[in-house]
Amino acid sequence: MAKDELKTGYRLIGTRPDRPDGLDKVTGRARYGADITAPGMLHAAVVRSPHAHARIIKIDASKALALPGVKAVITRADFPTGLTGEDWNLQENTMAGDVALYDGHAVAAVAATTKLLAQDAALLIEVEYEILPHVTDVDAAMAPGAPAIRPGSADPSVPEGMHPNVIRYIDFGHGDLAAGFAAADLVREATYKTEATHQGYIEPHACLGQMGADGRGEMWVCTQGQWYIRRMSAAVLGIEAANLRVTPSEIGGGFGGKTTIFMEPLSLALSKKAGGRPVKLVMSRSEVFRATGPTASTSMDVKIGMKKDGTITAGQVYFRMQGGAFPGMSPISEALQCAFACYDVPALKHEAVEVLANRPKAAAYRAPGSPMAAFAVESMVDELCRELGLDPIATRLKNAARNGSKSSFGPSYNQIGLVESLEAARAHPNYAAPLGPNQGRGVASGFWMNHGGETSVSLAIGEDGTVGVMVGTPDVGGSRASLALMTAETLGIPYENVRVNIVETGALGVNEPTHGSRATFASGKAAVEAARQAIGEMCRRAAAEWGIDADAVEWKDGAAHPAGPNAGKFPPLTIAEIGASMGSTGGPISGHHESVPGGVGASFGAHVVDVEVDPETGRTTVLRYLVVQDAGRAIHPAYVEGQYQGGAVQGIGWALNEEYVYGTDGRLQNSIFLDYRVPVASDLPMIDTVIVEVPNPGHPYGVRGVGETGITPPLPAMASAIAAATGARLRSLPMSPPKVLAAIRAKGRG
Amino acid sequence: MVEVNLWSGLRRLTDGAQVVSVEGTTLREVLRNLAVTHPALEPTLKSGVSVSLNGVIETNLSTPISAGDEVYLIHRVKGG
Amino acid sequence: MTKIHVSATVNGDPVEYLADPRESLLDCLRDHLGLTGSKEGCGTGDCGACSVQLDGVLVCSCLVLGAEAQGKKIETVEGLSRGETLHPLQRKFIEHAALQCGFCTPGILVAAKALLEQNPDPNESEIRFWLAGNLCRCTGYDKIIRAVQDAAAEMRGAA
Amino acid sequence: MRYHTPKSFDEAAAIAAKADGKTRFLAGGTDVLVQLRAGMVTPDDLIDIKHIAGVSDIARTADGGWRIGVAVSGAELGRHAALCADWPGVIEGMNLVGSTQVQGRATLVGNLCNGSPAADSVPGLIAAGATVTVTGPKGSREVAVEAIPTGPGKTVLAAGEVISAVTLPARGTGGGDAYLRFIPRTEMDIAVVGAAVNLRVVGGRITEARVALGAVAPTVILVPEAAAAIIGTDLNDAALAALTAAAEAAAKPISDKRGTAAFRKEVVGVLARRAALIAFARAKGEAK
Repeated sequence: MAKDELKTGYRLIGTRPDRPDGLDKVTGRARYGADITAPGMLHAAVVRSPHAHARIIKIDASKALALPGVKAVITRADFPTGLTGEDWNLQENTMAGDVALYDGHAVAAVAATTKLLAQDAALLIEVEYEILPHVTDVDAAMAPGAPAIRPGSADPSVPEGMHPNVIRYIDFGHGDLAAGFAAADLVREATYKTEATHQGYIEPHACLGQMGADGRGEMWVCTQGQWYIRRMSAAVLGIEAANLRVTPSEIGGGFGGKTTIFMEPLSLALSKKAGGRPVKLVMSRSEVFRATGPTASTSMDVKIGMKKDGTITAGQVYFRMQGGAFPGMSPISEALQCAFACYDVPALKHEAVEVLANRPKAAAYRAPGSPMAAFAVESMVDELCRELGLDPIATRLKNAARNGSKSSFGPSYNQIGLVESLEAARAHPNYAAPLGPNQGRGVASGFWMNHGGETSVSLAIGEDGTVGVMVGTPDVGGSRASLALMTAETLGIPYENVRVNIVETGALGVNEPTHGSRATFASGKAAVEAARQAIGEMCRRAAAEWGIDADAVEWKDGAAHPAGPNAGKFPPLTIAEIGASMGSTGGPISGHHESVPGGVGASFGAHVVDVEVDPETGRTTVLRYLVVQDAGRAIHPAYVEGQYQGGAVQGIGWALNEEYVYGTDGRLQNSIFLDYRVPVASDLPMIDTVIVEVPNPGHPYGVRGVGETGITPPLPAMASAIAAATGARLRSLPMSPPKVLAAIRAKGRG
Repeated sequence: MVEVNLWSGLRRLTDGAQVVSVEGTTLREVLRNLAVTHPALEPTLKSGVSVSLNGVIETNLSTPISAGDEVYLIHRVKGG
Repeated sequence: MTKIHVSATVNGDPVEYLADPRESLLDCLRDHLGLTGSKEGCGTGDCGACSVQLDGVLVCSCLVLGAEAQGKKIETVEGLSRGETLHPLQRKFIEHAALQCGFCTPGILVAAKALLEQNPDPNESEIRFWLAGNLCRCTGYDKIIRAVQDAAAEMRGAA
Repeated sequence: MRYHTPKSFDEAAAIAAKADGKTRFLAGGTDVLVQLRAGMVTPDDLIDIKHIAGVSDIARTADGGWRIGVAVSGAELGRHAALCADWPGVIEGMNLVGSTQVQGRATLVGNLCNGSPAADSVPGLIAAGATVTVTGPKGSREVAVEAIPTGPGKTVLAAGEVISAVTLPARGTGGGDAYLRFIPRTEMDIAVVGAAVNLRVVGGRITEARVALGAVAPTVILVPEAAAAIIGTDLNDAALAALTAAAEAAAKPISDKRGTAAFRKEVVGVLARRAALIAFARAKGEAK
């Protein structure tokens, strides 16, 4: 697509129509995971390990099975053996084998005729454990003497001499590091830590599974990706993917946490054992916190050199990240890729290790790895700016990654909007707002690479010229609206004439989930291509009708027109007319596109926050908050703003109060929303937004994903604002009041 | 010859080389030849890598490539 | 366990159900009456997704026993609209894009309605504190607050 | 689980006295249902006391105090203008419990009987000198609120005993009270620290005071030393410093998921001082 086609004079793109699923969602009609029922349905409950690390000696379900109405109990013995690699890990996490690896690890499950009966039966399943030593902290897990959680699981990349809990090592970099640090006027290094957080979607995981003795099954489930659920469930249960049909319900938030399986195969296994009766399984909130996929927790060393004029001469990071008792779940690659992505630095060295600990198997959470990396690097950049008396935005602009500059992780950047975002942040009135006593301002930038992924979209013209679009990416935040806008724009028809349907696994080719900020980018790109294909066919129908060459027909404003005077004089044939006659002109008209779209547009943003800190209690109040981010092109600006605001507030929560708190017994102590403190409405001001548009040449309408970057800058921006307000730099998240107060007191003494 | 930049995890499969030169006029040929010259890379290439061609993620294996193009194999990263 | 026969009024309609004494009103609404608009996000009164009005009082239906509803009037999200006419809050939530996943939306709509019944002109802070028990993880609350303000303004104009 | 709806406190006490399993009284249910849901406590007998006559009433007592029914919700208390004018500290404590939704159900007595040292309504009640009526198989007695909790989750109530009313003393002239708590967010948290101050001012000087602290000991504590620090003063800086020191000295907190001991000890002094200033201003009619 040539750049000049990225025009701004769109009819629909950039407008803010009502979302197609709005009515269902404000009336309570929309059906989420737990809202689905089926005739003959049973209810399931899961028995979970109360220990962080324990050998399972014996499971006795006889008392449970003796209860009238209890239909099936399953343990790991009911699953196929012989799985390897990630399939084995998924199975192991679905149901513990010999050893329970974390507090909350499933060890048995039961299906019964009512929810209460299933819960009663679960309490009657007796599990005998031999408690093993455990470790939950990332640094402790790699220290000498820490219990080895899965000895022998380290991959060959790990340098010799490291603890067996260190299972992966990566490193990359460029330039002459020593020369870079030598050229700096100021070199600082420090260690930063972040605690694990949870996506905190309000809808607990829920599914309804049915599987017969023939291994054919169906599932209704709240998920970001029905094909992922299908593939993973089939692998865990040893059935063929095509025999499992997975239908996504509406989804009550995911943020990455619903891109994988946790308990879904249990419903199928229970159903099979209960003679094929459908089994509903809904997690409690406590189960969600204990046994789904929080983020990694981290410990990160950062060293940066800067000249007096703000030029960054060299940077070095060493990240340690634990993502639970399962390999591959700590986003070390992502974190390193993001660490210096906003900067053009002559010499960089990145290293990271993945570490096992007795915690649940981490899952993706909005820009996985990037917020932690930003906390470390952006905080250190701010520390240097403060020490050298430099403006944080000017310094970032001085070192900013630009079009064509070599990225910190290798490839050159194409068209990117970091500079534009920083400039918009600097120009915003929030950046000049006066600050009072105990108030401070923080700035940070953020990055996410974004993702294309396997994509398959179909589109069909109706008999009245309206259009149905089938997509495979569940709508987590308004993507039906953005996809309908792009489709209608392309076809030249009203927005209301397009209906976007999220379909089940039997209806399309494989789609990756709604993750990686890809739904509007990838499904959108495919929907546009599918629409163009349908336009081609409609032009051919018109050409045949008029007896001219298809090349002589052009499509505009929802109708086929003769392309210029030489093509002949015919009145336009509208999409409605073509649709009405298609049964007699060659049959149904549809468009289809499938690809793994390239041309992904990288995403950059800059945040500015003002806080006030109570010097006597350490409590932080957010006074104003600004999100600036490059959207490429905002298809439905209201939902783009929504992504910015939601991401920023999740980041604020991560910065201030959210954390997994483990006791010395390795049990999670705060598995309810009372104690896992996500931001509430009264904690926040309005979240100001600026949508920067540097169109992505890799998308027909210039879209770059907007979902993830917004969670990245708040962590360091909040830390820098608190430092500005108090003079105390916090290098450990969350910056909860006890820690802030202690830091203020330590500064007073020091 | 096309210079292919590898991410660090692949280096132990290429005897430490971070940049390897490979024959090929399309992305497909380059990846195929890479697996021939460095057989240890084959499983990783098969399981899926992202290719950055001149700063843009390229998924069309038939895309022509010539000497001087910037080619990076990068870890496939998805997101939340 | 002996179940308890309960007669109540839900969204103006007489209903009857048999409640296990351990079941919450939310369980009864969802599982016995098929009113799945009210959601369970936590089961501990911390998220507000199950908000309903019980004899006009805003409560978490997960913190009310089904048995306690005997003789009571219950209003849920399903009762907000009148026939085809949406409540102004419902319209404004759509117009302002005040929902993303929509899971917290029923509870927030019910809570906001209860607010406007007793305070037709709440300021931003009053709305934020009233809704502090309704968690939303998608929106950052900004557009929710604006939608409530706009609906309140429209309702004041209409009154 | 059996669900009972007695029509009198005597009947309620009789059911409880006869029960041989776990018994819980149900008023607002905002703790009982959470415990039931979490599988922490599944009572064999659940006794709903909301069907008893008078439990939803707020009435003036003969001596000018207040008698509050055990099923009166926080929201109802907050709407009672005369009660709020007399005891703003007590009511603001209760109104900090939970969300708007929880306020529609939660009660003073429920908050008290849950036995939490962090209960937001309890410091205010204790500072106010409130009492509760305990009804049991042997009749009723009046007990000071500070005597009810005996430890986390524990109360002095014997099997078959139920609290049947709360009584606040007459406010009198020159009185003011206030409650402050510390939480990391603005709402929805359990108090990390709480402090209530109730005092009387005559001629610009404090003549009476009671200070109660929450979440710094196994129960909410009444701290006479903190009160003594401000009695006889005009709440000058020296008095405030003495109050702060006394509150800190009385605090014997633990470190847990909600806060560290050091943090609690320091902040309880801050809150006691701030609450005293508010109570003082209220007593002098300078604040609501």
